[in-house]
Amino acid sequence: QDAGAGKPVDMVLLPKYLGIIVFDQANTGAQEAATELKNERPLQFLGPTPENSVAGQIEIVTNATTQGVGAIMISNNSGDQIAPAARAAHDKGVKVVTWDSPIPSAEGEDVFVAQVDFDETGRVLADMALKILSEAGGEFAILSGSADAANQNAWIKSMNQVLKSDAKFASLKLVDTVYGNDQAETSYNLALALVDKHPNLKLIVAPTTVGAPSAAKALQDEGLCEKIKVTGLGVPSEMLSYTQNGCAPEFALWSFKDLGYLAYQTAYALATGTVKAEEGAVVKAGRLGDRTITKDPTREKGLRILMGPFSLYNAENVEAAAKE
Amino acid sequence: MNGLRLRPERVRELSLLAIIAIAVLVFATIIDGYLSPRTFNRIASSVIIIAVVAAGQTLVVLTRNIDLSVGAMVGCVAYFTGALLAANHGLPPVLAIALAVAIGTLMGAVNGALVVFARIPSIIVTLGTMAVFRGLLVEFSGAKSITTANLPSWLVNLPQMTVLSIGSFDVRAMVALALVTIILFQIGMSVLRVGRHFYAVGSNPDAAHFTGLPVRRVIFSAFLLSGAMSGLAGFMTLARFGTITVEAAMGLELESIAAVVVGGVNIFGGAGSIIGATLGAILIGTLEQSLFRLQINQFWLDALLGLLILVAVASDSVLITRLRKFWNEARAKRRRLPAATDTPS
Amino acid sequence: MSPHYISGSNIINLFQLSIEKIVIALIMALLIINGEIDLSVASVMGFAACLLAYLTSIGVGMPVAIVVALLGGLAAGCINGLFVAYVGLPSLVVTLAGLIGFRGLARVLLEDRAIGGFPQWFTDLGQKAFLGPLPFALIVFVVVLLAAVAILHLSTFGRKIYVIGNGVDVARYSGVAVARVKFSLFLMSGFVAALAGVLYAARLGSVRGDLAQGFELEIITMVLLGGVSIFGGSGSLLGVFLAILLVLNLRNGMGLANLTGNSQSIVIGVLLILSAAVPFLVSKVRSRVT
Amino acid sequence: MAALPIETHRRPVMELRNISKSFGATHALQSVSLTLHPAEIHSLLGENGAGKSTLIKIMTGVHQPDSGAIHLDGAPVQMASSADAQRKGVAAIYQEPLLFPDLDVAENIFIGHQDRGPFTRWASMYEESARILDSIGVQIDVRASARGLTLAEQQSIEIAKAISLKARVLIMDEPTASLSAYESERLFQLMQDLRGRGVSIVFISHRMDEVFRLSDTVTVFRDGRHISSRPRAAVTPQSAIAEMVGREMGLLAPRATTAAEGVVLSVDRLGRDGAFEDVSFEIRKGEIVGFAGLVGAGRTDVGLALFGIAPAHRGRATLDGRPHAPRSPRQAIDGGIAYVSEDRRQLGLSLPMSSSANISLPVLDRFRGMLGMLSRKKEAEVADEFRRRLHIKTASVEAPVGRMSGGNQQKVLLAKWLNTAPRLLILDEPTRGIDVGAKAEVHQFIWELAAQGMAIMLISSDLPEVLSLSDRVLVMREGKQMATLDRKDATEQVVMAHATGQAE
Ligand SMILES: Nc1ncnc2c1ncn2[C@@H]1O[C@H](COP(=O)(O)OP(=O)(O)OP(=O)(O)O)[C@@H](O)[C@H]1O
Ligand SMILES: Nc1ncnc2c1ncn2[C@@H]1O[C@H](COP(=O)(O)OP(=O)(O)OP(=O)(O)O)[C@@H](O)[C@H]1O
Ligand SMILES: [Mg+2]
Ligand SMILES: [Mg+2]
Repeated sequence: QDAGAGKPVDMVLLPKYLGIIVFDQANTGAQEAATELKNERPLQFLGPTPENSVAGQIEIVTNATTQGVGAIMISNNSGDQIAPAARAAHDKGVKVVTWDSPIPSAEGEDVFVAQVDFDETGRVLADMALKILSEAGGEFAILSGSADAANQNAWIKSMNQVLKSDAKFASLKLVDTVYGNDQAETSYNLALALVDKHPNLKLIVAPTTVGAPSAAKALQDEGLCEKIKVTGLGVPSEMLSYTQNGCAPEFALWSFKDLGYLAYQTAYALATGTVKAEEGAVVKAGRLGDRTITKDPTREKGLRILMGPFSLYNAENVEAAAKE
Repeated sequence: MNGLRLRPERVRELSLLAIIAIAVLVFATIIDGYLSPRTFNRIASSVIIIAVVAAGQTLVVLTRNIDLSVGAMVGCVAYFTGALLAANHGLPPVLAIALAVAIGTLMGAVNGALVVFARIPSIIVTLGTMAVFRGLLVEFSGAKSITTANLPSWLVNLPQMTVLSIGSFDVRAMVALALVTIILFQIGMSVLRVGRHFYAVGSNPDAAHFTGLPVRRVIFSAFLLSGAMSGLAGFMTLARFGTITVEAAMGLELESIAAVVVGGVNIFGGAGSIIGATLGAILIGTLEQSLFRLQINQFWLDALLGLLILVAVASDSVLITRLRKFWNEARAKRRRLPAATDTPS
Repeated sequence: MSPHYISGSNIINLFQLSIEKIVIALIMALLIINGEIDLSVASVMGFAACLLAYLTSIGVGMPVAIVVALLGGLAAGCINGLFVAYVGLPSLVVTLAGLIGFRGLARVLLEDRAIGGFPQWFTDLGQKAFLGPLPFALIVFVVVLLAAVAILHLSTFGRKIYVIGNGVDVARYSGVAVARVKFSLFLMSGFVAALAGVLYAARLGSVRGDLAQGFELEIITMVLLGGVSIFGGSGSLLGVFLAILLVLNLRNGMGLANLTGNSQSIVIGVLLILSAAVPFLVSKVRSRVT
Repeated sequence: MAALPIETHRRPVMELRNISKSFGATHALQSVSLTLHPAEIHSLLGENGAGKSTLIKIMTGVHQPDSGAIHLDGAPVQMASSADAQRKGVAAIYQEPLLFPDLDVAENIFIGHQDRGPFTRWASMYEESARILDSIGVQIDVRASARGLTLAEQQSIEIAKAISLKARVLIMDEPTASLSAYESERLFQLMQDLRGRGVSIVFISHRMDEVFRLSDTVTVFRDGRHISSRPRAAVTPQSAIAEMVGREMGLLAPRATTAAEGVVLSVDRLGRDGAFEDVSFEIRKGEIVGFAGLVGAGRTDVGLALFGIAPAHRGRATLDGRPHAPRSPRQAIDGGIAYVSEDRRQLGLSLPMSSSANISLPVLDRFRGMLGMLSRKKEAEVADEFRRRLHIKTASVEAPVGRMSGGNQQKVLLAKWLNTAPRLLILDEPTRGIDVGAKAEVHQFIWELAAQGMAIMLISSDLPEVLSLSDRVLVMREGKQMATLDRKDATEQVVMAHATGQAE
C-alpha cells in the first residue's frame, strides 16, 4: 500500500481518444486504484474527440495545468506534439505520467508506464505470425493506427528487427504497411485494399485494437477468412467471434485494466511525494506488487515502469477472457 | 423536333458514365485481374453508403440548401440502432431498418424545422446540428463503442449475404438494398408530381411561391428525406463495419457533397439528378479503390480527388454553357422559319 | 466558478490554445462579407506546415522553409482565387476541392512520418513568451486583427468588399473590379492560413499530415457567430472579435469545469443556431407588436 | 374586326370596390373601383407608375389591399395568394415573366396545377402544352428547358400557362411588349377566342393601336386614381392620352435649344450580336438625345455597350475625338461616362448601404485621406452637398438607401453618377417608378445639367418625357435604329409609328 494513501490529489486520466473500449477498461482499473488509495478527489476521465485529437489533448493538459491538478496520466495520441504542454505542466509541478503510449522525446514526462516491453511486442507479433503461417511462410502486411503513434511505430520497428535477426522468420515477407488512423471504417477499407493489391497476401498484422477487429470483419464479409488471417493486438470481447470462426486464430493483448491501475498507482505515488521519478525507485502497486522504475530501453531518454505480461488469446481461452 | 431530345443535363450524366467506363477500361489494362467480380463487389460495397447519403443530399441541394449534418446523423443512427439491437437481439431485421430510418428522419426533421420555420440559412443550421448530433452521440454513448460481439449474427453476416448471382457476379444484399432505394427515389423524382417540386423550388423560389407550390413543405421534406437516407446509411454502416465508435461516418458530409457536385448537381439548386449524384459517388469510389491497387501511394488519393472535383465542376460549367448555347441556337434556327414569313399586316 | 479562471496566464493560455483558428477567422470574415467562403483553410494550414516540415527534413534552412511555406499558401490561395474570381465557379465547390486536394498534398509530402526536431528558436517562437508575457502568435493575431480592421473598416478596399457582398452587379456597374477584389481576398486567405500553419507547427514542435484537420468548420462557426451574414454584405470585425472571445471563454470555462470537447461543441452548435434564429424571431415579434 | 357590344345587362364577374394601397410613402392606389363583365376585353391605360400593375397584383392576391373589397360573382372574397386566386379562376400574366429556368417548357406551364393524383402525367402534359402553344401560334419545343429562352418565348409560356388554367378572369400586364408583330397578332386572335368563350380579359398595354382595336371598355388611371371607364366607342386616343397625362404635362414646357458646340460622343454603325445593329448618332455638348422605343427595343443594350458592360462587337465610337471602346465600366467611367441604370435596386444602388457610401462608390479612390485610408468625412461632405443640390429627403446621408422612398433613391442614384463629373451622362429610365413630384424635379435637374454643358443620352419609355426633354429623338425597334428625328419632327404619332414598325 502506498504510504501516502488517503491524501486528496486531483488527477486526470487522458486516453488517446474517447470511444475506444480499451481506454474504458483502463479507466475502470484507475478507479479501482483510486478507491484502494482512498483518494477522495474524483478522478477525471477526459479525452479529446477524434477529429480534435492532438489539439484536444494539448487543450486538456493545458487546462489541467491551469487548474493545478496533482497529476496527469496521458496516453499520447501523437508524437512530440504534446511535449510543450507536458513540459509546461511539469514545470508547474504537475506530475506527468504517460501510459500506453509515451512521449518519444520523454520531454515533460516523469515516467512512462509501459504495458509490455516494446521489444517483446515485436517478438510476440512475429511469433504469432509464424505460428499462423507455419513454416511455409508467405506475404503479410501491417495495418497500424496513426502514422506517427509512438507505441505502434516502436512495435513495428522491433518486429522488423526480430524478423531480420532470426533465421526462422526468413519465410515471412512484409509487403506493405498502411495506417487506418484507429478508425474502424478506414481500417476496414484498407484491409480490403491490401487484399486486392497483394493477391498472395496471407496475413494481416494489426498492432491496434481498432485495426484488428476491423480487418477481421472485412475479411469475413468478403468470405476470405480461409485464405487470409488476421493477428495482432485485440480485445477479447471484440475478437471473440473472429477467433472462433478462424478469421483471427490468435492475437495478443495485455490487461488495460491493470495498466490503468498501475498508471494511477504510479501517478499517485509521485504526486504525494512518496516516490521520486528516478531510476531504481520502487512503486508499491497494490495488487500488482512492487514495480521498479528503470531506464526505458526503447527511447533515448526517459524512465519507465514495466507492467507485462502479454496474454495470448486463441480459441481455447478467448471466450473466458471475453466474459471478464 | 425530335432530333435534339437529349438535354444538356442528360449529356452530363452520359458523359459521367463514359468517364467511368473509360476509367474502368484503363485500370483493366494496367491492373492484373482487375475485371473481376471481386473488383465489382469491392467498389459496389464501398460506394453504396456514400451513394445513399448523396441521394438525400441531392434533394437538399436541389432546393438551394445544404446538409452538413449527414455524417453526424449517420454516426448517430449507426450507434443508436446498434445499441438497440445489442439490447434486443430478437428485433426483426425489417423493424431494425425501419427504426434506423425513423431515427434519421427525426433528426432530419429538426434540421428542416429550423430551416423552414425559424428561417435560418441551412448552412448555419446544419453546421450547428452537426456539432450537436455528434456531441449527443458522445454524451449518450458514454464514449463506449458498439462491437460485433454485441450484435445479432444476422446483422454481422448481412454484408456477406448475396441476393442474386449472375455467373460469378454476386449482388450483395446491401448493394441491392441501396440500389433499390436509389432507383425508387430517382423514379419517384420523375414520376411523382411532388418530385418536380424540388426542382421548381430550387430553380426559382419566387416563381414557386407565385405558382402556389408548397415551398416550405418541399424544403422541409428535402431535409426529412436527407435524414431518412442518412438513417438507412447509418444502418448500412452498422452492418458493414460492425464496430461503431463515436467517430463513425465522420467526414461523410464533405464526401457526399463531393459526390453530388461531381455528379453534376448544381450547388445553387434547381438542376441535377439522383442518378447523377450516384454516378458521382461511383466515379469517386472507382478511382479510390483502383488507384490504391496501382501501387499509387495511399497518400496521393486525396490530392487526386480534389483535382477531380475541380475538373468536374469547371468542365461542367464550361461544357453546359456551350451546349446550352448550341442547343438554343439550333432551336432558334428552327423557330425562325415561320417567323420569316411574317410581314406586318 | 473556478478560481483559476481569471488569471493573466489563463487569459494568454486561452488565446494560445486557439490562436491559429482565430487568426484565420479574421480573414474568413472578410471573405464571407464579400459573399464567398473558403473551406480549404485548414487544409492549406496543413499543407503549409507539411511543406515546412518536409523542407527542413531534407536539410533546407528554417528561414527558407518558412518563406516557401508561406509562398505555398499564397499559391493555394491563388488557385482558389483564379477559379472563383476569373473562371466564375462557386467558391463553395472550388474550396471544397481545395479542402480535399491540399490535404492530399500535405499527406503526400509527409506520408506516414511525423517530422519534428525543429530548431530551438522556432519552437520557442510557438511555445515561449516572446514579448513580455506575450507569445509570438498572440502578437501575430493582434497585427492581423489591426490589418483586417484597417482593410475592412477603414480602407476603400473594405468598402468594395461590402458592396460586392451586397450585390455583385451594383459593384460591377459602379466600376469596381470585382474579380480583382475576390482574387486578392483568396490570396490573403491562403497566405494567412499558411502563416497559421507555420505558427501551429512551431507550437506543436512537430508536424504530421493531418495537422489542423477539421478546423474549417470551427473557424466558420466563429465568424457566423459574430453576426456575419452567410449571404454576404453585412457583419463587422468587432462582432467576430466578440464571438472569438465568447467561444474562447466558453471553451476555457467549460474546459476548466471539466466539460470535454464534445459538450463544448454541443454548446457552440446550439449557440450558432440561436444566434441566427434570434434576429429573425425578434423581427417576427416586433412585426406582431406593431 | 369589330368588338362585341358590351353586355351591360349581365352580372359583373369581378368587382373591385374602393381599393387603396400604399407602399410606404407612395400611394400606389387611392380608392380605386373597377367592374369586369364576362366576355369583355377591358383595357387599363395609364402612365408608368399609375398603379396598373399594383391593381392587378391585388386582384391576384399577390398584394393585400389596405382597404376596399373584392367581389366575385357578387360575393365578397379574399384573395389570400396567387394560388388562391388561380383556384378562384383569376389568373395573371405579369410584366416580368416568372419561369423556372431548370424545368422544361411543359412543366413550366403545368407545374402548379397538374391533374389530381400523385403522378406526373408526362405524356398528356407534353401533348396538352404542345396543343396550347400551337393554338397561340408559338413554336417552342415543349421538352426544352426554359433557360435561355427569349423574352418573347418566356412571355408565350406565361400565356400558355394562363390558358391552361382555364381562368374566368385573365389579366395580361403588357403581354405584347416583347412580342413581334406576328406573335402579337396571334395573341389578339386568341384573346378574341377567349372572349368568345366568356372569359373576361384585363389588358394592359402602352400601345394605343392595340388598345383601341381590341377593347370593349377602356379605363384610365393617373397617379393611383381611377379617372374614367368608358365603352371603347366613347373614347378616342387623344381623349385617353389627355386623361392619362393630366395637367402635369403642362410643367414640361419644351426647353429652348442650347447652341450645340463640340461633339462629345460620336457613334458609327455600332452593333452587338443578338442585341442591336447599325446604330449611329452623335451627342454634342449640352445636348440631350432621347432614345425612344418599346420595351426590349435594345436601347439599354446600346447604353451598356458604351458603358463597357457588354462591349460592342462591331462599329466604332469616339468620345471627345478619341476612340472609345471600353471593356469594363471602370474604363468607361475613367473616360468620362456615367450610366444611370434603369434597375435601381439590382444594378444601381447598394440598398443596405448609406447614401454617402453609394455616392462615393464609382470614384472611391478620390476619397482617400490619411494614410490612403477612406475618408468618411470627405464622403459625408460630398454627399451632403448633393443632398442639398438635389433636395434629397433623408434624415442623414449615413442612413441606408433602402429605407428611402423611390424618388429619393433615384436622386441618390443621380448624385452617385454626377459625382463622377461625367462628360456624357447616360440616363436609362431616369423617372421609372417615381412619383410625379420627384419626376418634375428630376426633369428640371436634367435640364440644368444640359444647360451646364453636359452631353446627355436619355433612354426612356415615357414618351412625353422624351419628347419634351430631348433635342433629338432616336427611335429603336427590335435592335435597329428606325429613325433619328429633330425635335420639331418628333411628335408622339411619328415616334410611335417608328417604334411599332408602322411607319411607311
Ligand atoms: N413593392 C413595391 N414597393 C414599393 N413601391 C411599389 C411597389 N410596387 C409598386 N410600387 C410603387 O407603386 C406605384 C405604382 O406602380 P405600378 O407598378 O402599379 O405602376 P404601373 O402603372 O404598372 O406602371 P408601369 O406602366 O411602369 O408598369 C409606383 O410609384 C411604384 O414605384
Ligand atoms: N427580364 C429579362 N430577362 C432576360 N433578358 C432581358 C430581360 N429584360 C431585358 N432583357 C434583355 O434586354 C435586351 C433588350 O432590351 P433592352 O433592355 O436593351 O431594351 P430597352 O429598349 O432598353 O427596353 P427597356 O424599356 O425595358 O429598358 C434583350 O437582349 C433582352 O435579352
Ligand atoms: Mg406595370
Ligand atoms: Mg432598358
